[in-house]
Amino acid sequence: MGEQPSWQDVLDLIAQLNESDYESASVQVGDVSIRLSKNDVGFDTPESAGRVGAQPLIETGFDTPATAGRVGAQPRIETGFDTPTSSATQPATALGDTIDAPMIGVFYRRPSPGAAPFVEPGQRVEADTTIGIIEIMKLMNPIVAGKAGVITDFLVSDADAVEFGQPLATINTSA
Amino acid sequence: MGEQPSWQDVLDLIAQLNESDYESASVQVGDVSIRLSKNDVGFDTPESAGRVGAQPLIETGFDTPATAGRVGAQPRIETGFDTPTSSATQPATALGDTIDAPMIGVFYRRPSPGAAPFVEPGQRVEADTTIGIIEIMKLMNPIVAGKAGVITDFLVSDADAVEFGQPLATINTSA
Amino acid sequence: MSDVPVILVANRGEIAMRIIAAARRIGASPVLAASVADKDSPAARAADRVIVIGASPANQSYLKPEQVAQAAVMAGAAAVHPGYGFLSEQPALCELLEEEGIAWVGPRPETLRAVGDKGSARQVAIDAGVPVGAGVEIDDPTNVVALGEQIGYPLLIKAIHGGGGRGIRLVTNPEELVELAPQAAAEAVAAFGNGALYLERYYGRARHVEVQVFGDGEGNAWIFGDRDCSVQRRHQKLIEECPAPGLSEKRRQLLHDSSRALVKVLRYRGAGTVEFLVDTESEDVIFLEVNARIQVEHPVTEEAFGVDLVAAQLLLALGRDPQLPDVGPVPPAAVIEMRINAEDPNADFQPNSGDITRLVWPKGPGIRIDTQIEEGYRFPPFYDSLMAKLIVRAHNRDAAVAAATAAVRNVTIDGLKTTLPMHAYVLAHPDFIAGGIPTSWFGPVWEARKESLT
Amino acid sequence: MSDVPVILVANRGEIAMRIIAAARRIGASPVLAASVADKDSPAARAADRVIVIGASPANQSYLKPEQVAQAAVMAGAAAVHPGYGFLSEQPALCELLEEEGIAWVGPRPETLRAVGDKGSARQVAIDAGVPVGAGVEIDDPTNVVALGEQIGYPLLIKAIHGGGGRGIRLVTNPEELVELAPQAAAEAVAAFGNGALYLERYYGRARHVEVQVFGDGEGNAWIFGDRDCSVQRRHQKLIEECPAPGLSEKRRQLLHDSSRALVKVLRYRGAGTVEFLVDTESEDVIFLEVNARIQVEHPVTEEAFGVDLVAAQLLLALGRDPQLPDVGPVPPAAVIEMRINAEDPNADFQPNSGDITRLVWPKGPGIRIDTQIEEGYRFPPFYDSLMAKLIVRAHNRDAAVAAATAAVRNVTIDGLKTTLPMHAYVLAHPDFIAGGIPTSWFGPVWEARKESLT
Repeated sequence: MGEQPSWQDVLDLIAQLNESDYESASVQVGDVSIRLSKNDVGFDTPESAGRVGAQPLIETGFDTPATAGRVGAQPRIETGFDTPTSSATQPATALGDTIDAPMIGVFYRRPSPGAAPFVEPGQRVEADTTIGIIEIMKLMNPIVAGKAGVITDFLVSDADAVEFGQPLATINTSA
Repeated sequence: MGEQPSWQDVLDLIAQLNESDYESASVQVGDVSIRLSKNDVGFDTPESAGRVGAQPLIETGFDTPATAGRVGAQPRIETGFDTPTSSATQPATALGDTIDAPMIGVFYRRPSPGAAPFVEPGQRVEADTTIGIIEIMKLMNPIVAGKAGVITDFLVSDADAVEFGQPLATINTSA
Repeated sequence: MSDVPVILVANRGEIAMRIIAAARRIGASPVLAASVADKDSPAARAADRVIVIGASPANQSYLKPEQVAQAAVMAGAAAVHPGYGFLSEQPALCELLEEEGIAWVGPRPETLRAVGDKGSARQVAIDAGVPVGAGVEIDDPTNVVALGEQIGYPLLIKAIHGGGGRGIRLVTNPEELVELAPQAAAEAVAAFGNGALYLERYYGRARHVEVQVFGDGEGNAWIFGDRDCSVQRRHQKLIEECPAPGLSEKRRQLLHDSSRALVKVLRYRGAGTVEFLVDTESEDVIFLEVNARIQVEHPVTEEAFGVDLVAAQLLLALGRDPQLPDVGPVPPAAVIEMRINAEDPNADFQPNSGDITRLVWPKGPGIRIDTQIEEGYRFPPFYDSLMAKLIVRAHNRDAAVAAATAAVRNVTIDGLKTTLPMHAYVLAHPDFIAGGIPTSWFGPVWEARKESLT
Repeated sequence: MSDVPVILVANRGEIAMRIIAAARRIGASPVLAASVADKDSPAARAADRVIVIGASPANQSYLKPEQVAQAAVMAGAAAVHPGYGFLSEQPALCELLEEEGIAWVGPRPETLRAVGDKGSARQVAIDAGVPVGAGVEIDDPTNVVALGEQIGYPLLIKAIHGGGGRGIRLVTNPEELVELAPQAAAEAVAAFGNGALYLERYYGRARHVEVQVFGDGEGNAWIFGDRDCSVQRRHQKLIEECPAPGLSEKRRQLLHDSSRALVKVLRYRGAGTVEFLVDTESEDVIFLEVNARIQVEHPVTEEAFGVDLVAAQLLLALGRDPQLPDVGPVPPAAVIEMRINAEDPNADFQPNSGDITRLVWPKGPGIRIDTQIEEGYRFPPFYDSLMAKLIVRAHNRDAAVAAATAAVRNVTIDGLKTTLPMHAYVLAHPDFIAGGIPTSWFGPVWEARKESLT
C-alpha cells in the first residue's frame, strides 16, 4: 500500500470488517492504526506483539517495533518469515514468493569461486533447480528452489551469512 | 492520511461503531486516538491504563480495566474523576455535571438522623447551598453544591463512606 | 469480617510496594491509602483495594492524620503501616488509630514523642548510658576559654534559638573562640531575639553509622548489625551498606550495646534505627538520634542477615511472634544499596519528573530491586525523588562493590535523569572501594569531578 | 572487533535468561542462538542479537552441534555457554568450537567423555577413592549365596545387557536370590541374547545429595556445599535445597572430600556437580555420577553462599579469574528452590502449553525468580515443561520453609496448569518440614493424597 488510506477507506474497512466473522482486527498502515474487537479479550500493546492474540489480520510485513527496537545494534533481515499469516495475506502478485534458507550457514550463488552463478535473476527454475549452496561448518548443502517460477531477485549477496528461514530470493510463481 | 479527521468524522465513526457488533474499538490517526468500549472490561491491556499515552480522547466514563480488575472485591465508584479530559469532552447535556466529594469520610444527606434531607433530587441549588455533610473522624464538614443548577440524582446513599473525589450527586447546570 | 487481617498501607512509592509484599507474605490483605495522583499506581494495582484519601499534594493526603485514620476505619484495618516519612513518626495518627482500636505499626506514641525531640532524645541517651556529643551552654560570651577546653577543638558555636543551619560558626582554636563568641552572641540577639549560645564538638571527618534494632515492646531487643550511610550529599543518603566496613570489634560492640540499652530504656516496640556519628580522627562515637520507623535503607540489613523486617513489624503489630532470629554482630554477607533518584547529578541534583519510556533492571544472584516504577510509569512531580533502590549482595565487600558496579552499568532508565552516573562514579572511586569514608567526603569529590569535566 | 567479548547462549528458557544476565554482569555481549519458536522470546529480547539456528523442534535446532557452531562463528563469539540439557554434555559441539578457536563454557571434551559413560565414571570414582555401590558379576547363576552375602540385602539382579529398567529384579533375602537367579539368567538369554547377570546393592530409602564443585582446570577445586534434591517424581527433581538438611559432619565431609578428589583426578574445569546417594537406613554413601554442566538447581547454592556461578563459568572460559571465594562447608543461609513446571499435578503431571494470561510473582527479601515467562507469553509445546524457578532464602531452614510457603501462595499464573499445588502440599507436609526424606518419598505420598481427595 504505497499511499495512506483516506478517512473514507477507514470507514469502509470498518463496515467491511463488521460484516466479517473476525473476532478482532488490527490494521496498521504507516502511522494509521485501526484495531477492532468483538470480544472482551481486546488488543495487545506493542510489547506483547508476537504473543497472546497477536495474530494480526493484516500486517505490512515488517518487524513490529517491539522486536525491531530490541535486537540491538546488529541489523537483522527477518522479513516476516515464520509468520504463516503474513504470507497467506500477502498479495502474491505484488511481492512474489520467497525462497527461504532451510538452514543457517553461508550462502554461495556459485559452485566455486570464479564460476558462473547457478541461476541469475530473470531465469526460470523448476522445484528441483539448485539456486545456491549453504555451507555450514565446512559442509556444503545444495539449495533448491522448491517451487517452479522465475527468480526475480536475490535478497542476499554471495557469501553472506544467513539464518534459518531467511529469504534468499524472490520468485514469481505465476510467471 | 494527510489531514486529521474532523470532529464530525469522529462523531460519524462513533455512530457507526455504536451500531456495529464490536464490543470495543480503537482508532488512531496520527495524534488522534479513539478508543471505545461497550462493556467494562474494555481493551486496554492492564499495564497500559493510566500511564503513558493512556489519555483517551473520548472515554465512556467507566473504570479502566486496570482499576476495575485489580481493586479486589470492594466495588468502587470512581467514574472518571481526576481525568480532566473526560469532563472537558463530556457533552454536558447528556450526562450532567457531578458534585464530587471534597474529602474522604461518611456522607450524610441530613443535618441529623430523622431530619429532612438538605436537598432532594429535582430541587434547585445555588453554588453555596449545602447538600450534605461529610464526617471525618468525628468532624462534620458541610458540603456545598459548588455550582448552581438542579440536582438530578444522588449517587451515594445516606451514611455511605465516600472517597476523595467520588461523585456524590449529578446536577443539571443548564436547567 | 474475614479472618484475614487488613493492613492499611499509608504511604506510596517503593515502600508501599514493600509493605504490600510483606502483608502478602504473612497472609494479610493490603489496602492502599492513596492520593489521587497515585490511585492507579503500580502499588494501587498490587493492593487488594485502594482508598483515595485526598488530592495529589502530600499535605492534602499523605500528611493528613484524620484522612488516613478515616481510610483505616473504612478499610476495616487491623493495623496501619505508615512506611517512612509522611506521618510515620507523628504521634497524631498513632493516637487517632488507638482510639479506634486499630494497631499502629510502629513504636508507642510516647516513644515517638521521647525520641522526636532532639533535647529529649539526648536525655534518653544519657539515661541509657549512651555516649552523646560534648556540649555546654555559654553563660558569659566573654569568658569562654575554659569551656572551649572542656569541649575540645574544633567546635561549633550555635545559637540556641537558631535552627536550619543558621547561627552556627566553626571554631578551630581558643583564639578564634575568644574573638567570635561575643560577635555570635550579638548576632544571635539581632537574628533570633536571644543571645544564648551553645558550644558543641565538631567532627569534620566522621562517618554515619547506624544500628538496626527491633524491640519486643517489653525492653528486649534484637540487634541486626550496623549500616554505614556516609555517602551523603547535604545530609541526604545516597548509598548505604551493611555491615559498616572497617569497624573495630570494640567500636562495633559499643554501638550495638548502646542501641540495646536505648531499646531497654524506651521499652521500644518494633523496628527502629539508632544513628551514630563515628569519628575517623578520634575514637569518639556520638549518639545522633533514634529513627522510630522502618528506614529507606532497611533492605541492606534484610539481605545481609536473611530476615524480613517489614513482615516482622506487621506480625508484632498484630500481636503475633515477629519470627526473628538471634544473630551475631556481623552478617555473613556484604550488601550495598544505591538510591536511584529522579535527579540530575550533573545539574546540582535537580529533581525531574515525567514518563519512564524504557526500563531494564539487571538480573542475577544477589540483586534485589525495591521500586514502584515500571516501563510507562509517569513519575509524578508531587513527591520525593526516590525512584528505586538497587540492592546488591555478595560474599564480601569487594565482591559486593564489583557486583554493584556491574548492576549499575546494567540499569537502563530512559525518559528521566537519574543519579545512576553518580553511583557509577562513587563505586569506582578508590576512597569508596577502600571503605570508611566520612560524610563530608562526597560533596567536594563530586564538585572536583564536575570541575575536571569542564 | 570490539574489546567486549561476545558470549553465544546456546540454550533457551530460564537458563538462557540466566546466562544473559551473567554475561551482562561481566561486561560481555550476549547473543542468543534461538530456534524459530524462540526468536521473539523474552530471552531473545534480552540478548544483544538473535541468530535463528533452525526450526522449532529441538532436534532441528538446539540439538544440532553444527548449527550452534555456525551461529558462534557468525556471532564472532569468544565463548559458547550451552546451559544444561541439549548439547551441554556432548563433546561434539565442544570439539567443533575448539577447531574454530572459540571457548567452550564447560569441562574439556575428554572430561565429558570420561564422566558421560556410567562405567567409565564409576572407574574414575574408584580411582579417586570415592565410595561406589557394591556390585559383582555372577559367574554361575546356580551358585550365588556367597555373592549375595558379599553385596548385602536388599539387592538387585540386573541383566548386564538389559537397560531402561528391563531385566531388573529386587531380592530381599538369600532364598529369593537362589530361586530367582537362574530364572533371571534364562530370561536374559531370551530377552537380550545374553544371560550375563550382575548383583547390586539396593537402597530403597536413600536421599539424593549432591555437591557443587568448581574446578580451575589444573586440579584445584572450590567446593560450594551440598544440595538435597530428594523430592523427586520418577527421577525428576521437584524441589532442591541448600544445604542438605540433617547431614552429620562426618557424612558431609566424606561427600565434600570425595568431590574434591574427583575434581583433582579429572583436572575438572568449571562448574560441575557430583551426585551421591545417601542412605537413611545405613551409613552408606554411594557415588552416582558427575554432571559436567551448570545444573537447574544451581541458584540455591548461589543464594546460600552469595556467589555467581554462571559468571564464574564465563570468566574462567574467557581465561580470567573466576572471582570465587573459599567458603566453609555449611552456608550461612538456607535456600529452597521450587521448580514450577507447566504440568498438571492432579492429572499425572501431564504437560500443557498455551498462553500465560496473568502472572504475578511474590516480592520481598530473599525471593529470587529465574524465568523466561511473562504475562502474555505463549508457553511453547516443543520443549521441556520448566516455566520458572522460585528460589527463597532465609536465615535457617524453618524460616526458609515458611518463606517458601508464603511465596508459593503468592504466585499467580493463569492460563496454564502448573505444579504450584504440589509445592504447597509438599512444603506443608510434616515429613518435608522435618527434612531428610528419601527420593522414594514423593511418589506414594502424592498418590495417597490423590486417593484421599476422591
